[in-house]
Formats: sequence, structure tokens, C-alpha cells
Amino acid sequence: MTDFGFTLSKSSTLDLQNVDRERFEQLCKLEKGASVCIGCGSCSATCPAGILSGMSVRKVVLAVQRGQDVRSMLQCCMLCGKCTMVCPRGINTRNLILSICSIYG
Amino acid sequence: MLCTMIYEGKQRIWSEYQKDIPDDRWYYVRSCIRQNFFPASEKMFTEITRNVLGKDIYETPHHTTCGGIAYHCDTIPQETAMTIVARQFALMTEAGYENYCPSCITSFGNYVEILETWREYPELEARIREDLWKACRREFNKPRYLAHSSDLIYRWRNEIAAKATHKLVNGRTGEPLRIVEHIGCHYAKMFPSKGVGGAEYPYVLAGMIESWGGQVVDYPERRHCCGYGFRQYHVKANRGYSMSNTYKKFESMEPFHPDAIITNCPGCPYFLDRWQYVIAEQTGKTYGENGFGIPVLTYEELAGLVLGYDPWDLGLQLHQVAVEPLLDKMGVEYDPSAKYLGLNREDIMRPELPGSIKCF
Amino acid sequence: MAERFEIGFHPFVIPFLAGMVFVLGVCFIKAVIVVSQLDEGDRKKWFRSLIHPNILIKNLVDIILDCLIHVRLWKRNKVLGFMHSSIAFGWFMIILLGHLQVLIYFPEKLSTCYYPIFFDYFIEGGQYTVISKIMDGFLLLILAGIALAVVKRFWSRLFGMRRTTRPTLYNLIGLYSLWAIFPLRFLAEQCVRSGDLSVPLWWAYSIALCTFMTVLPFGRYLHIPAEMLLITFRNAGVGITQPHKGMARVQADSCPNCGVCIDACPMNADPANLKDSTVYLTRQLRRRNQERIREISDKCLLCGKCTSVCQVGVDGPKLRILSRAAKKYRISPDFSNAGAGITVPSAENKVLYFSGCMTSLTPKIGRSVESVLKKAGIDYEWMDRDGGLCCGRPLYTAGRLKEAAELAARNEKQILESGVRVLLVSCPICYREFRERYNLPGIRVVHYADYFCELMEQGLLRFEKSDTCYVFHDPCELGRGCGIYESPRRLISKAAAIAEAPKNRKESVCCGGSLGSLSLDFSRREKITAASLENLYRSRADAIATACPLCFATFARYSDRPVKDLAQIIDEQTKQI
Amino acid sequence: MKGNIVIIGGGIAGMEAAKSLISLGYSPIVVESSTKLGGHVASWYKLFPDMSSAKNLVSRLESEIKGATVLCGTKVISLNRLADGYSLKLSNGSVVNASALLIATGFTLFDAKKKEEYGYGVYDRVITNSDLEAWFSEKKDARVPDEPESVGFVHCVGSRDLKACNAQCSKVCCATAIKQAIEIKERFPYAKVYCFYMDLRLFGKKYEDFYINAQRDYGVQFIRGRVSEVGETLDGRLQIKAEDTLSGKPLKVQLDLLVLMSGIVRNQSIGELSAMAGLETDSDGFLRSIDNEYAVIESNRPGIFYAGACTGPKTVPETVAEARSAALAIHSYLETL
Repeated sequence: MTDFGFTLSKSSTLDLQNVDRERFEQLCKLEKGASVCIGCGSCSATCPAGILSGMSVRKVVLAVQRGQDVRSMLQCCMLCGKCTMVCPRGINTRNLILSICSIYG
Repeated sequence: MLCTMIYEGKQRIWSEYQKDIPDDRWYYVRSCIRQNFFPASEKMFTEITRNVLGKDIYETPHHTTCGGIAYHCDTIPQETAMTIVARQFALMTEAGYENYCPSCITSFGNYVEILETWREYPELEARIREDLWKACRREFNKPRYLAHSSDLIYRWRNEIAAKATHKLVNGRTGEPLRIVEHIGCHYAKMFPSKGVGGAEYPYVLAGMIESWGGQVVDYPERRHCCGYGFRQYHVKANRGYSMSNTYKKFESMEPFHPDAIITNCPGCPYFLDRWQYVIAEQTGKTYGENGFGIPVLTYEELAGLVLGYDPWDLGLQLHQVAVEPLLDKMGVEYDPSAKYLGLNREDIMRPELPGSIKCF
Repeated sequence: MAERFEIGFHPFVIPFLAGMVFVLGVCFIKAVIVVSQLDEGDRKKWFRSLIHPNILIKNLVDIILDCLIHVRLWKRNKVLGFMHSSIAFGWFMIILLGHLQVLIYFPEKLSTCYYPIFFDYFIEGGQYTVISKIMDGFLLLILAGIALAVVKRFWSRLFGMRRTTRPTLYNLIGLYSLWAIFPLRFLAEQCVRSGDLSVPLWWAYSIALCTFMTVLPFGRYLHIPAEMLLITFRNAGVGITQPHKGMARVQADSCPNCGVCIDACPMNADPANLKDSTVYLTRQLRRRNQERIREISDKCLLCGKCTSVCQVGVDGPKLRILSRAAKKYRISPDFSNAGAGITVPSAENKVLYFSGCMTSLTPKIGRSVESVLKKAGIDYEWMDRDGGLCCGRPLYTAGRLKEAAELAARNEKQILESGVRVLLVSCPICYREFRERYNLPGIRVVHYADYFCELMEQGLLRFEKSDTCYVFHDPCELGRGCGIYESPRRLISKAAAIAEAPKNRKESVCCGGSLGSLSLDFSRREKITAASLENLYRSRADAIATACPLCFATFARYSDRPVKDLAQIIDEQTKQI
Repeated sequence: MKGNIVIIGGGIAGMEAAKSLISLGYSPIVVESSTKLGGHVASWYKLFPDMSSAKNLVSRLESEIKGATVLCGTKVISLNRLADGYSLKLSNGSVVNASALLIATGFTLFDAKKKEEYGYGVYDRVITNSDLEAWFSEKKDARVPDEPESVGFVHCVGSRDLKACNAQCSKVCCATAIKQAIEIKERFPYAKVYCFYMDLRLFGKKYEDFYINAQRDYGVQFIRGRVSEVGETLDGRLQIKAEDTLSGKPLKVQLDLLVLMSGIVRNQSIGELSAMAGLETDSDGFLRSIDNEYAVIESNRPGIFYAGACTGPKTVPETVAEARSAALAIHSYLETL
């Protein structure tokens, strides 16, 4: 291959129809609440781990929906339950997190 | 079957974006870069308009750059570009013309933008008049009509069709050729009302294709930039990004199997043509049939082929992507051995051919 | 008195002997397995305890009181207590006295094993001894107990039990054979002289015994031997360390399936949770039904009420936490950088106040604690005013034991570095974790209920009594978890009037907001909260007091009367001295 | 008794219905539990989107229902079904027979104290939307600082929140928050004003203009993130936490005033009324209409009609329109008797 000093950049487009929904569907079976998230960010705002590590349950849920790898996103979770307390949609976020921890490998 | 959308819907939009294009007496200005990229194109424009159609097309050697590239690369302020443009208008005024026709899309966009700016801010126009006077003691009238040279070919497309020796039809199958039309971004995206057919579904090239017997290919990334993007290409570190945009277009048009691409901008044909080679080198992928690329032509080159000019006189040997498959489909006769013979049949030497994309 | 037959044998003793050998053999094997499953250290502890005179005496006393007399059951329900102790103690006495009789009159026959059981058949005139008369008394006692058991079987509500387990086939066989043993023995003894009916009755008696002993290892009656082993384990200090083995197995086997925990379980406010009480956990542990074990374990609120009412002391929450811990997760937390951005104020000679995560969502609590400390003139620092690390209990209860320990270690380090002597805690969840699982040498960890009580006794708080009548809800972790029942009540009675809910102290009903449950989602907790509130409303108090941010937030959501945290009440009713 | 109409509730729904019934030739009786007419609107300062005075609306309506019997400070104690109507016992001791009843009991504002994490009643600088309206009218509220540097509005307090036991949208708070943000900006042009929202639901006529005005002309900043907790700094300012979900980062900001947009929840009296009259309540706690598309003002009982927020959150124009159509429906009902 000729070296031109530049190459094609990887597309940053989210190709929605080719997103792998399998894990999200798996998650919805384990925690039905995963499907009703409205992304308000209450969980992330109140998260004691979020302030220091940038952890965000909202982003994790979105990333699972988008078929992305979330393994590195939950490592600071202390399961303290504050997110469960503030969620306006009543999502059992602790079960959500534990379920994600069990389905990603 | 190609999906061509609801044709009546497009027609309705086209009808809303019509512009007055006078039939004669044009002051023609060339592009800075086209003469290097596809040198026969502008020559062919004057040839067709003057000799085939008998129009009054005036040119002057005093004409300079319009400043558009520098302006879009953020290296000069708009006032500087305006003063340069004012001088061009002064040349036109001095020559006694009122209709201004640039060959370059960026120039066209630049002129439109400046005229619109002056319309909004007359005081700025007054200042530029003053600056121009101070700089070179010239005065100017603003053009009555401004049209891009592709607008003129569009205006005369049916006259050309009437004189055509070849149609955009596959001689073997009798099917119309599938042609992708690519419009330069600065043609109508900034001022949709200034382009034939508007910005979303421009008709300027589509009209030519239809008149000359071809079929327009409508593919999802039709609106996307060719990838040139001035700063993106000019800074070498960004060239991967430039090419990625071109790649995106090719990936999107590939399933439609286009026979050719025509363009009306200086940069677009160049990058759509050359990047096909680089993409083939890097990914091994070609977009035409049998390992060829998709031929990329300027509208003047296409008009030339339709009117029966010799492909090598049209400068088609300077294309990276081989045009022979297109010529074969159209039934254009050509002498393969004459491909690399220049003016006076002087050997301009056959270039080294790449292995990744089929060329002659 | 003389032997009736020369050979001293009749084939009807064979079923009895077979059952006897079988049950002893199985129990022995089970005991060996369980002991071998214990951790090395626990096993050594247990062996040592068996020769330690004090523990030995304690074991004997506990076995007599718990297994024979059923003292705990007497305390809970006298009729049930009588029923159980009449059967257990009566039977034990019959066996004991029967052997004594043989030992006294025919010592050479003791080795046959069956002589004491079928004494009246083999011995002519045996029924006229004093021992026999006493034994007859015990038999009547047992028969009375059996009569009660029959009544209870069909009308359990008469015994104060709303819900009981549905017996399995084994348990039914065991139950009916147990019921049959004593009437059959009674009839056989009565018929021994009249001849004809005697032998068939003795056969029936022996078969009933055999049946009971054969099904014993497979049903609820395994609790009889298992509880004895459990008592020795407990007295030796053996803990639950594995989800289904060792001590956990003994606890599961010791569960008599009485079902007291069903009525106690706060989740049963919603009929959907009826099959998730501890009694069903132990049943599934015996059956090794992993899916149900997981489901029951994950659902529980871990309020600990089942343990507080359990007759044999099955530690439901701990069994569940260890079952949860058995689950493998593919993502593991990494706390190596946790708390890096948090600075803990230096608090030498000061009180260090740790409010915990939840308190930041109930700011009243933290502010009230602070205000009371100020009024009492206590020099303090607030460790996590701007947020801090979690105490680790939520991770621990979720079964992520290693991770919880990591988090605890980080907190320990920060607390020790602050140089503090007194760590004041307002959240009972954190408090229990600090007490049970932290190693903080030289530091006194105290909940504010206890601490404010001390301040009150030292005269540092001046109360102004209000007319409001409060009912105090004992938070699970504070009451059953840490045994703090009196301090909050003393404080409230000083600050206002106090009323008691029908179920209080160690029988307090969980608010439903517990972090203990992993799978109960928000919508399925409302009924639990409603039941808990209903219990509090019955006190007819004007307002509800509690001392846990979770109980507070949960009650505040649904209560029709004001809910206050204890700290808030104290703050409102005290003045600066 | 034929033609006797009792309107329960003297807010704008009840008043507008009374006005329409008077013009149809009836003399309705308006029973209002509080001491004055006008309901929530009477305590509001200005209405969106035209910023007209709420008090003017109420006083105009008051002058237009002179033909009705208005009983303020009066409650319905009991209600009995008669053969051709209803008999009501009122708290003033009287008994009234009515051929038709209009229920216009309106709504209750969510008690913001229940959202403990927002610190209403705990921190000095936290007020609700209705507190702010009162301050706009009377300029008396020690909690509102003289020159606030920054003011925050929290949308959806007690609405769309299962934890507040109300999953529904309150409909009017988004526009109210924007209205109040603009009014704050008019009084304190230099204050920074933030609106924290989950979704902006600006569905009504000209509401979007309102939104654009707030952004462009008043510089109100809209942050897409729900506030999760409020704390206090050492100098008594409020520190709030939210996630700026669009940038994906936790966000904190210090404020001098926080306004909680308390949502619309059902009026307590709905429970008593529905029990007395055998009216059905819907899953959202409000009264259940025959259907929620075509017959919103009709109840499951003959002769009992609904108007306004007793069936769910409503804007002022919706309430007024319902009141008029209820008056007409009562008229046609009485004609058939």
C-alpha cells in the first residue's frame, strides 16, 4: 500500500439500524426499568462516584442502548442507591447496574 | 430500477428556483485552478458558446483571482475580497458588458455573497468603491445579471441537444446512462435562490443530463461535499478527513452503479477523480465496473462528448479514472493510441499506471 | 414383673430397628459432611468447644431449653409453646424413663434397643411401676399436644398464625406418622392383656415409628437433630461463610418450617411476595433450587425481622447475602482511585460527623445534627459535607463482599488519618457497617441517638417539650441491626409526647425503602410502605419520627401526617444553653 | 327546583360557567370553600403568553356573575341523589336541591416540601412558583434577596416523578417557568437565570415565542438536566447539582434564589366529592371523564358535569373553554328533563 501520509478516518456516524441491541434487550429482561429512562440526568448528578470519576448511569443506559461497550463506565459504582432515590421514573438503578455487570463480559 | 423520488415534487421545487439568464453578451472570467486541473474545460466552454452556439462571450487577460480561496481559507478579510471583486466588475464595466459569468463555483458564491452583502449594507459598497478608486482609480457598475458558466450551458442545453451527435444512452442496451450530478457547495448552499433549482435539489446539471438523454442518480449523500473543503485538503494533516468525505459519497452512490459523475465546480471533479485512486490504493476498493473507477467529468467535457468532439481534445486523458468505459457505452469513437499525444500529436508520455485501479 | 417371652423378640420390632438405624446413619453422615464443610478455623473452634466445660454446659442447657421446652416459643405464643414442648419434652421423657425402667429392672436387655420402646409387650406387669405411671402421664401430655397439633393443622388462625407453609408430601407423611405414634402406643399398651388386637397394634406402632424416622431426614423434622448441631455451632462461634454449605446448611436444616417468618415478613403486605419468606429460602436451600434461591435472596429487604422472630435463630439476611455473593459478575468495580479528590478535615479531639450518601438527599437531617452539636457546644467536623465515599454496606448487602471491604479500607484510612476519637453517624446503614465491618482501633463509633442521649444526660441540651405526639419507627438497621431501641424513645419523651405502634422495637415493620432488596422495584414497594405506615397510624400519634434517611424519605412520600427525623425533633425542641 | 344549578368551586372555571349560565337565563349557586373567589388564578400575578393581569381577569369575572348566588367559605358536607337531581347539605347549615351540578374544584399545587432534596422549607433561598407570584404582586418575601446574582428554576417538581407519586406532566409549568424567568430578568437584568428541565413542553399558542424571547432577549440559560440535590454553602447561598446532559458532565452552580415549579396535583376535595357522589376517579387521581377525547366535561353520573382542572392539569384558556361548554351541556341537559 502506498503511503500517502494520510488515511481514511473512521466514521463517527452512529449507524442506528446496525446497532447491536442484543445486550439492551437482555438488560430489559433483567430490569424492565431500563426501557423507560428519559435521560434526565438526576442519577448522574447525585452520584457520589460521578463527581470524581465522571461515572454517569444515564450515559451507561444510553451506551447499552447504542450497543457500546460500557465495561469501563461502571467501575467506580459503589451501589449506594442515591440514583435509585432520585429517579423520577422509579427505575431500580441498582438492579440495573448489577444486571449490566452480569451481562457484559 | 433506480429510485428517482417523486419527480413532480422535484419539479415543484425547481419551479420555485428559477433565475433570469440572458441569452447573450456575457463577460466570462476563468477559474484559478480549473485550468490546471482540467485545462480543456474552459476552452471547450468558449468553443461551444462562441462557435457552436454563436454567443458573444468576452474575456480579458487583465482578470485576476476573485480572492475566494483565500477568503474561504480565512487568510484575507472579506473587505479585501470585495475590493478584488470590485476591480473585476470595473473590468467588465470598462469592456461594456453587464452580464457576469464566472467559471468557478467558489467565485460565483463569492460574487453572490458580496453583492448580497452590499445590498444589505450599502455603506460598505460605498467604502469599497472608495477603496477601489484609491487603489487603482477604477469605477464599476454592478453586473445586471450574474450566472455561473454551468447556468449558461443549462440555459442552452436544448440547443446543444439539438446539435448533439451522441446521447447519454448506453449504445449496447439502449438504456439511459446513470449519471451522478454533483454541485459545488458554493453554488447554492449559501444563497439557494441564486442557483437553478435551489440548494436541496439543484436542477442545473440534472437539466443537462435529462436534455442529453441520461438519467439522474439520486443517492442519499447527494448533498454531501466532495471533500475538498479548502482548509481540509490544503493542510496535509487533514487530508485523511478530506478523503473520508469523498469515501462517504462513493459508499453511498455505489449501490446505484453510476456510469459517470458530472460536476460544475473546479475542486469537485478533481477530488472525486483523484481520491478514487487513493481509496483504491488504501482499501483496494474501486467503484466502477470491472476494476475501473467511475469517470468524473466536468459539464463542459460532457457537452463536448455529446457534441462529438474528440475525447483527447477534451483533455480526458488527464483524468486519473479511465474514461474509456464511458466512451464505449456512449459509442464515442476514439483512438486509444492517441491518448497521450498532445497538441500537434506530440508525445506527452504515458504516465505510470497504478495497479489498484484499472487505467489505460 | 417378669418377661413374657423367653426369646424376648417379636418381628414387629424390625421396622422400628430399621428406621432407627437409618435415621441415625443418615444424621451421622449429614453431620460429618456439614462439619467437613466448615472453614478450617471454625472446625477447630467447634471441636474445642465440645470439650470446653462451660460451652458444654451451655450447649446442654440451650438444647433442653430450645429443643425440648421451646422456651422461645412459649414467649411468643403460649398455646404453641405448650403444644411443642408437650410433644418434644414428653417424648423425650418417655424415651428417657423407658430406658431407665429397662436399666433398673432388666439391665441385660438394654442392648436390644427395642425393649424400652415395646416394654409393655415384653414385660408382664410392667405397667404397674412408678416409672410407668409417670410415663403414662407424659403420654397423656403428648396426646394433648397432638390434639392441639391436629386443631392447629386445620385452624392455624386459632394459634395466632395467619399464614403457614403448605406442607410437602414428605412433611405430610412425617406429620401423620408422628400423630399416629402416640395414640397407637397408647392403644397397644391398653390392649396388651386383652390379646387379639395387641400384636397388630404393636406392629402399627412400630411401623409408624419407622415411617417417621425414615422421612425425617427428608422433611422438616430434620430440624430436630439439626437444631442440636446448630446450637453447638452457635455456641462455638461458628458463622455463615458459604452460601449453601457448613453453617448455612445447618441453619437451613434447622428450620422447622413453622412459618412464623411468613407473617413477620414486611414484604408480605403484597401477596406477590408470599413465597419469598425465609422459610421458603431454607426449603429451597434444602432442595438446592438455585433459581429460586437467587430470586428469594435478591428480593429480600434484609430487614432482619424473620431472624428476630425465628424460633431456632435462622439468619435469613446473612443466608441471602451469601447467596447473592455466589453470583459472578463480569464487571468488577475498581476503587483504587476512589476518594482521591476528597479531603477529610483533621479532627483531633473533635467529633467527626459522617452523614452518609443518603443524607445529602434529606438535608434536614444533617442540618439538624449540626445544629444540635452547636447548641451543645461540641467541637465537630463534618467529614462528608461536600460528598464522600459510600460506607460500603450497599455493596456488602448486594453480595459484593470483596468490593465492600475495599471501600471500607479506604474510608478506614481516611478516618484514622483525621485523628478523631469519636465518629458520629446519623445513618443507621452506615452505623451498622462501621460497627460490624470496620476496624477503627481507638475510635468510638456512635449513632446520634445514643450520643444525643448522653448529651442530654450531661445536661448539655435544654429541652422544651412540645405537645405533639410522636410514634417512633425503629429503622431496621438501627433497631434489629444495632440494638438501639431505647435512646430514641428517651429523647422523644423528653422533647414531646410519645406513643407506641402495635409492632415496635424488634418487631418493627420495614418502611419498604430498604436498600437491602435488589430486585423489588419502586412500584412494588408501595404496599409494603402502606402496611408499615398503617402499623404506625394505629398508635394514633400526630406525627411519625424515625432516625434513618431512607425511612424518612419513604414515609414522607406516602404518609398522611408529618414525618420527622429524630435529629430534627431534638433540634426543634432544644434551646441554646 | 328545576333549573337549580350548583357549581362547586369558585375559581375561574366555576366563575366562567356561572357567567355563561346567567346569560342562558339561570341563577346558579357557586359554592367556594375558601373565603374569596378566583382560586389559583387570583393569587397569580400575570398570565402567559400575553402577560395580562390575572387579578383583572378575576375581578372582571366577579363583576360578571352578580346574578349568581355566591357562597364563599362554604363546603359541601353531604350529597344525596334524588329522583331528578341532587340534594346538597352545605357547611353553613343550609340544604340545597339542584337539578345539575358542575364540579369545578380545580387542583392543588404539589407540596414542594415533599421533594426534600430540593430543601424547600429547609434552606432560606428556596421558594416555589406560587411564592414567586405572590412576591411579584406584593414584593414581600424575606427569602427573595434584594439583588440576586443568579436565580435557578427547577422544572417538574412533583410532576412526571413517581417518587412524588405523580407520573403525569402538569402542562403549565414549562411556560410558567419561562414567564417567571422573564419577569425575574425584567426586575434583575444583571442576574443570571437558569432553567433546569427534563423536556420543555411548550405546546400552546405562542409559547414557543415565549421560549425564544427568554433565550434571545433575556438571556435565560436552559440546562437540560434535572436537579438532583440542593445544598447550602457556608455563606448561605445555594449550591445545586444537576447533570448537564447535553455535554454529559456533572454540573454545579451557586444560586441566590431557587424557584421550584410545583406541579399540579389533584385537589383533596376530589376524594370526598367522588365518594359522596359516586364519581369515578381516573388512574392519575383526577376525576374520570366519560372519555378523554370527546366528553371531558361529562361524568359517569347524570346531571353532574366537570370543568377545569378537576379532571387534570389545564391552562387558563382550556379551563375557560371547558367552563363555557359545560354551561351549554348543563343547559341541554336541563332541557331534556
